[in-house]
Amino acid sequence: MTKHQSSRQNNLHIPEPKFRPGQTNDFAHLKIPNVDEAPKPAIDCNPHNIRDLAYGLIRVLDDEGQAGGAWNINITPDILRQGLKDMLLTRLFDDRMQLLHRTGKISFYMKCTGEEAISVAHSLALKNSDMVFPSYRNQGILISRGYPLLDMMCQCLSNSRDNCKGRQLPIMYSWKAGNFFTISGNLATQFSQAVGWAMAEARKGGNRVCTTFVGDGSTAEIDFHSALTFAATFNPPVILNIVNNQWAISSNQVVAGGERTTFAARGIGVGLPSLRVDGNDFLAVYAASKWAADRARAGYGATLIEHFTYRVAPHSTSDDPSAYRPADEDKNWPLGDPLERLKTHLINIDEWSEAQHEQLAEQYTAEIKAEYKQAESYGTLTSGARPDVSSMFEDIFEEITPNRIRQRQELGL
Amino acid sequence: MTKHQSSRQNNLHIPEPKFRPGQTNDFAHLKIPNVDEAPKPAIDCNPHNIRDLAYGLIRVLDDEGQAGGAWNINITPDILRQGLKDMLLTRLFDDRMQLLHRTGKISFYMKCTGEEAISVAHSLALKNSDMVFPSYRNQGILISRGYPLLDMMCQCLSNSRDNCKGRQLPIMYSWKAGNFFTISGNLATQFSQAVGWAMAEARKGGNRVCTTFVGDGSTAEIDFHSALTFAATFNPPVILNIVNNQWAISSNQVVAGGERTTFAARGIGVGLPSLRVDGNDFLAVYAASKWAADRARAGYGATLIEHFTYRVAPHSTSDDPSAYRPADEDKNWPLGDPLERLKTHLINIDEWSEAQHEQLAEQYTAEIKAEYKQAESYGTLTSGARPDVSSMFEDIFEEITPNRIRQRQELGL
Amino acid sequence: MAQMNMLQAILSAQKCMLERDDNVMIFGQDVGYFGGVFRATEGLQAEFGAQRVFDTPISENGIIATAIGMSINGMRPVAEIQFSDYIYPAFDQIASEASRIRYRSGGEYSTNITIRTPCGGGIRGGQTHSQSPEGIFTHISGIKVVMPSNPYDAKGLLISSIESNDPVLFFEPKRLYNGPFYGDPNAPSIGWDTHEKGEVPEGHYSIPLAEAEITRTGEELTIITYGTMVHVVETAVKQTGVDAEIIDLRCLSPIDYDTIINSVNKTGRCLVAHEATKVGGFGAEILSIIQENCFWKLRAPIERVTGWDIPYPHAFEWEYFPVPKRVGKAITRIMEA
Amino acid sequence: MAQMNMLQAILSAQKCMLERDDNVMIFGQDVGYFGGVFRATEGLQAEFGAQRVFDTPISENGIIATAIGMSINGMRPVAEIQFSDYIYPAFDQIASEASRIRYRSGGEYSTNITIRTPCGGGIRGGQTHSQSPEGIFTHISGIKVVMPSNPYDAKGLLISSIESNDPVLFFEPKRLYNGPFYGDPNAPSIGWDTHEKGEVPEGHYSIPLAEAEITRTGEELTIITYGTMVHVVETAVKQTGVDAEIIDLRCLSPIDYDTIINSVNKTGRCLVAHEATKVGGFGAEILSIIQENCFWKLRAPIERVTGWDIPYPHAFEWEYFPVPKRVGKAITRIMEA
Ligand SMILES: Cc1ncc(C[n+]2csc(CCOP(=O)(O)OP(=O)(O)O)c2C)c(N)n1
Ligand SMILES: Cc1ncc(C[n+]2csc(CCOP(=O)(O)OP(=O)(O)O)c2C)c(N)n1
Ligand SMILES: [Mg+2]
Ligand SMILES: [Mg+2]
Repeated sequence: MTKHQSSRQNNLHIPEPKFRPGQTNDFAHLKIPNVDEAPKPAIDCNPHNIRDLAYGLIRVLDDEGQAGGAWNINITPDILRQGLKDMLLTRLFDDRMQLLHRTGKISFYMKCTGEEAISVAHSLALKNSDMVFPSYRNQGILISRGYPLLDMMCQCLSNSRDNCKGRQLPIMYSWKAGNFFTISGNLATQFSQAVGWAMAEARKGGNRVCTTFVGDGSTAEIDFHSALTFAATFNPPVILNIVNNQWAISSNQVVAGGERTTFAARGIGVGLPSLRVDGNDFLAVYAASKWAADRARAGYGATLIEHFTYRVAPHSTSDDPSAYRPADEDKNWPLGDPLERLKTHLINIDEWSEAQHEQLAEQYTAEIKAEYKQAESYGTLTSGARPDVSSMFEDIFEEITPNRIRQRQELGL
Repeated sequence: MTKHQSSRQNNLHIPEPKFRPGQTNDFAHLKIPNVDEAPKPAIDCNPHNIRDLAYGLIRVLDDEGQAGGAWNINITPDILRQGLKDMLLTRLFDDRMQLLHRTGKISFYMKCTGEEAISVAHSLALKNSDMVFPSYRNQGILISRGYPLLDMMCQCLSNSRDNCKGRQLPIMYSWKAGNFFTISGNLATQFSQAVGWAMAEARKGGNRVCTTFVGDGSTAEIDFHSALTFAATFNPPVILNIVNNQWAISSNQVVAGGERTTFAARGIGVGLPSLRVDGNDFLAVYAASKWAADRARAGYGATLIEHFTYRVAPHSTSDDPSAYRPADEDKNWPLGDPLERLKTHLINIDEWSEAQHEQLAEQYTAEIKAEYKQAESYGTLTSGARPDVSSMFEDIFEEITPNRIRQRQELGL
Repeated sequence: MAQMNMLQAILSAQKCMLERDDNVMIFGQDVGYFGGVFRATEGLQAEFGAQRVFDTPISENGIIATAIGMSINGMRPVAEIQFSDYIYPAFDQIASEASRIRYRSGGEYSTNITIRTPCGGGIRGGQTHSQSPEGIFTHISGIKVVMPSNPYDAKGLLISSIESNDPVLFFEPKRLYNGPFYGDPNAPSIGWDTHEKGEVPEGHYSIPLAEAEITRTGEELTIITYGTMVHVVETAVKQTGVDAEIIDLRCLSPIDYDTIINSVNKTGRCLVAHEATKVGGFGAEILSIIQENCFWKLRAPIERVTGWDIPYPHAFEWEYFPVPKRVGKAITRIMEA
Repeated sequence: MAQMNMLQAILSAQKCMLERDDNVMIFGQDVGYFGGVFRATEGLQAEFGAQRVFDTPISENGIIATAIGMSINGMRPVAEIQFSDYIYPAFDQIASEASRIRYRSGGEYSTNITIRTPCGGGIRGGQTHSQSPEGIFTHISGIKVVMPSNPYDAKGLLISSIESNDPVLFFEPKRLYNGPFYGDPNAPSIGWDTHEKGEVPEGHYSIPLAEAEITRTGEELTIITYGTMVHVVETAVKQTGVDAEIIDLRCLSPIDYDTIINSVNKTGRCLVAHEATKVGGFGAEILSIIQENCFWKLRAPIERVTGWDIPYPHAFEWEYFPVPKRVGKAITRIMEA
């Protein structure tokens, strides 16, 4: 993972992923530690004594789907099953929405395939009253917290029932009742805002935790630095999650500085406790998230977590990854599929079966279909009912201003 | 230097310096390592193996003024003497300019008292052909590189000989012939620009090095992050210097995150080799700077250096530090005065004497006085010759535009 | 009523809001223990504690971003940007976030942050301590832009800004902090005790945003201005002897259309004055509004007197500043047209 | 001459400059191996190598800052900002640095960076992939602002921008990348081969910055516009049958005063059209220039047809966009005034 440029040639170093289309990435360069390698410190530890955790990889599920190691906190089967269900629903929902885009029903979509464990396990490890400042790939949190699929679909359709009133691109959800902040199209801006939210919580003496997410590529943005700086200075109850899914559209994580060190190390730079977690291991993500949430709730402040994973899907429906990475790269990804791994584990411990899984998948598929039918009855971007056109002049300020009233009239509304 | 907040009270943590006006700061909390504690790695080392250097303190001169330890690279007495001279001239120049401000001759000034070793030793360790993207407290580099005092004074006076044509506040120097970039009033913007300069140098296969400076407080700015990110990704021949002088106007370095870890650790966050140096130790600064420059020139890329020092002077002529810090804090600063320390060392090794020192001080004082007399003959901000008023409409673009020609005419010029 | 200069009025507004609303939090560079480089928050930390009034790292971006986050958690943050010249690192959080949260969330979320920042020249601050960037922000839908010209308005408008549930950018013309400035840098400085608006109630009061004030009624010419230029224009009017109506906008966004349109419809002549550079400045918008709404009443071209289209040069501060003489010349041109 | 769409023309300009000047370097998010999300740098890395064409971290601030630094070391950087909606994190480096380096250093240093960035709506991009922020930048002294409306101009202006020793912000109306857009989203798309400006020389040529083009001569009304709206206005003119003179500004800063003033002095009527929001937009500056210079020739109020003062709403893209009908109504109003 770290490579030292030893060339004495005075040339500009341009980082490149090791493999491009036409080649095969066997990920032989990735050292995957065993589940028993990472120690689990107490939540009141001194962050300086746990720096190694930023350079290793916290894992609980081994390759056979057995749980072990210090981070195995014996999550109840109920929670594990819930996690599997939420991940499955997330994946099936994504698949369906992607399909709708192909058929022209929605204008845009972004899947989180392969990354479901991160959102779902994190969500279950926290309380629903905890605040989320999400990125655009956290649909798993919405689903795990029970945001109705119908609401998600209506947002994606920009129809008459879209709570964003047709103003946002699909998937830019906002769910205030669920403590889920309005998603921004501008990368990383939520990361620093989350720190402010947590500062207010600390000042109030409340015990809610704030969590926020950013991609590997987005760690380069200015708000990432503001978030870490303010988190280090004011140490509020915030969890700063980096989802390192190896890619940022066409740019490999080496372009974001991933060549030299881990993303978890960014936290070391400002003295924050920093964990690096197998993001495809539901049990590991859950344990790490819970550790961070417990710390925050107990008043020990901020934690940074790098979730190490792989973006299996294209960046978005506007993207075709075959132009920049090996076609089968995701197949060779050594950390596997988070759903499969959790399913295997649950079957191993006799808490789940292939049959149950199949049945649940069928049930979800039917549910999604039914919900979509209902969603379409509220219109789509191009047909049927739409949000009230005149509402587009509202919500600039609390009260509409004279120029906007005039413009609304000009439009004949 | 690192403190873990162990309070379980859910309150916003507001970092505060340990001592305020009326109290005495004995700096008992500072652990000052011995000169033999920091190892000196080879320039082609793997940055990951030298992380400890970011948490220690590279020192060469001990409290008795004896040189020792791995970083003692046996700098020639000639260079040491040159360093002492340049530091002395810098200090005397600062004192004189400060005085001029008191008498109302210049509108603003910023001293670097106590920090002279950083600019001067760094400057002497690099080549004059190396490029500097300075902060506003690097007058020592200008003086060490031989920028005429007359030019500096004329800039400070905004007079008819000011090469910035009266457009900039005093001390915002620009010296292209000396490879010294125009100083910006906007904090930290130069830090990321420097990385770009070095990227171009790498691309050209040149062997010049770029160096840049930022204060402890300014590490919080967005450009600090851009600089580190791009330096980590493209690894160009750049030296990223943080001058941790404990204060940022009235804010102690704890407000910039200095409570939790060192500023050198910021470099660890992105995997850069990072040194933490006794900034009041000329020999240590020189050795660390040379190590970084050698690395850069040999093609090993970027290095970060934290210079640990103390801002003895007020922030600027607009500032009165007695309002926010103990009056005698600088007297208790355990790393001493860089001039005194180097002088003692040179006297110890029989390369200098008190008498020589006194004589040189007198000579410089006279020189400064004479130069100032000449400078005033070119005018001051409020009297005598001024830059050409009509020139204020120029240099927006390479060629003046019609609206600005019209505005110049409107002004009757 | 008490005598206050503009700094005291601004301090008083913040104190008043800290007392009335426990959710008010005040922060920025050097605003805590020290009380701000202009002393606009002096004593507030001592009185209200460091949980509510504190120093931040030197990151304008982080200051605004965390302010937004705090507001989402129920606070009413008042953030200081030390000089408006240094607001640009926070530009994205202002333009893409604060201004759009209410809109993009369909009204679910909103932010109420107030950003205080000193602006304008006349204190020998050079090109990075003298800017008037208000025009840039007026082009952004979703942020209110306020600039008072005297202590009374400053306090009333700042209280309104803090109480507003919308984000507000509150510009403070620093040349007016200690006294009115009538445009002659060589005249002895005078204090706000010489000006009726230096009388400021100690308690709570507010001035609605988006209400301009006619500071002088007149029949021959309308002069629309704000900030420091309100006083400079007053001098020019005295010097030229024209019966001008002077409008102090106070709030640029939203703007008080009625007051300016009614006045120009009455006078038929108009001058717009601001300290900011001309091209693309807010003067262009004012001029356009009048042109669009008062065209048939206009008897002469509207003119703009502004800072030149260059940075504020340290040595040529008073050649740059739109001094009364320049305003007067424009008045004469308009009256003679 | 070759047939090119606007993307091909922009690619061709960059290729041409990479060939002619070894100091040209091209970089930005996804511009290297992949060739840009709009494919505007496709094949350049393969041809010129990764030392000259490469991907950067996702930091608009870092992209512009390092571009400036490279330029100080003799390079001629061409940086892409993926969408102009995302330029704000770089605002400080543009407004405080690129625009001021020449000035503040008394002319010792200067930067020649070119910033390419797609702008405008009409591709269902929602509020963060549709903005037209050019007006904000025209208020900043020291940065040139360019926006072409067709392939021929795009190439010639981009070459001039890269060759310029001043910093240039080069806006590319993304709705025009593949073909002219006449304002009807439901009409079948057509390519640039239907337009005479789709004929583009393969080699080097340049179009001076600050020269507007009269794309249609006329006697009754002057319409001043730029970017996508050039074609939309053309439709409205056809529909209304007015003998309008259409001016495509091409370069907003510096602006071509003579062309617009002469035209309005001739026609006595004027309409300004842009896609950006109205308040404080560049239209206000154009309108002000005309008001100040052509007052006595004006026979009707100048009007602005612009985007509404709101973010670009995803579902109401075409209600937001200044469609030909809105332009036509304004034309009629002006002609009937
Ligand atoms: C400020 C800003 N710059 C650029 C973009 C365009 N953009 C959208 S997603 C993306 C890649 C982000 O990659 P990463 O952070 O790794 O997240 P991932 O998509 O992998 O989850 C880019 C460049 C944007 N939305 N905002
Ligand atoms: C962007 C920006 N924000 C704020 C300021 C005002 N300011 C000037 S110096 C300074 C303190 C800087 O402290 P530090 O970085 O520690 O450097 P030092 O003065 O100690 O050398 C501040 C806040 C500025 N010049 N630019
Ligand atoms: Mg990614
Ligand atoms: Mg400092």
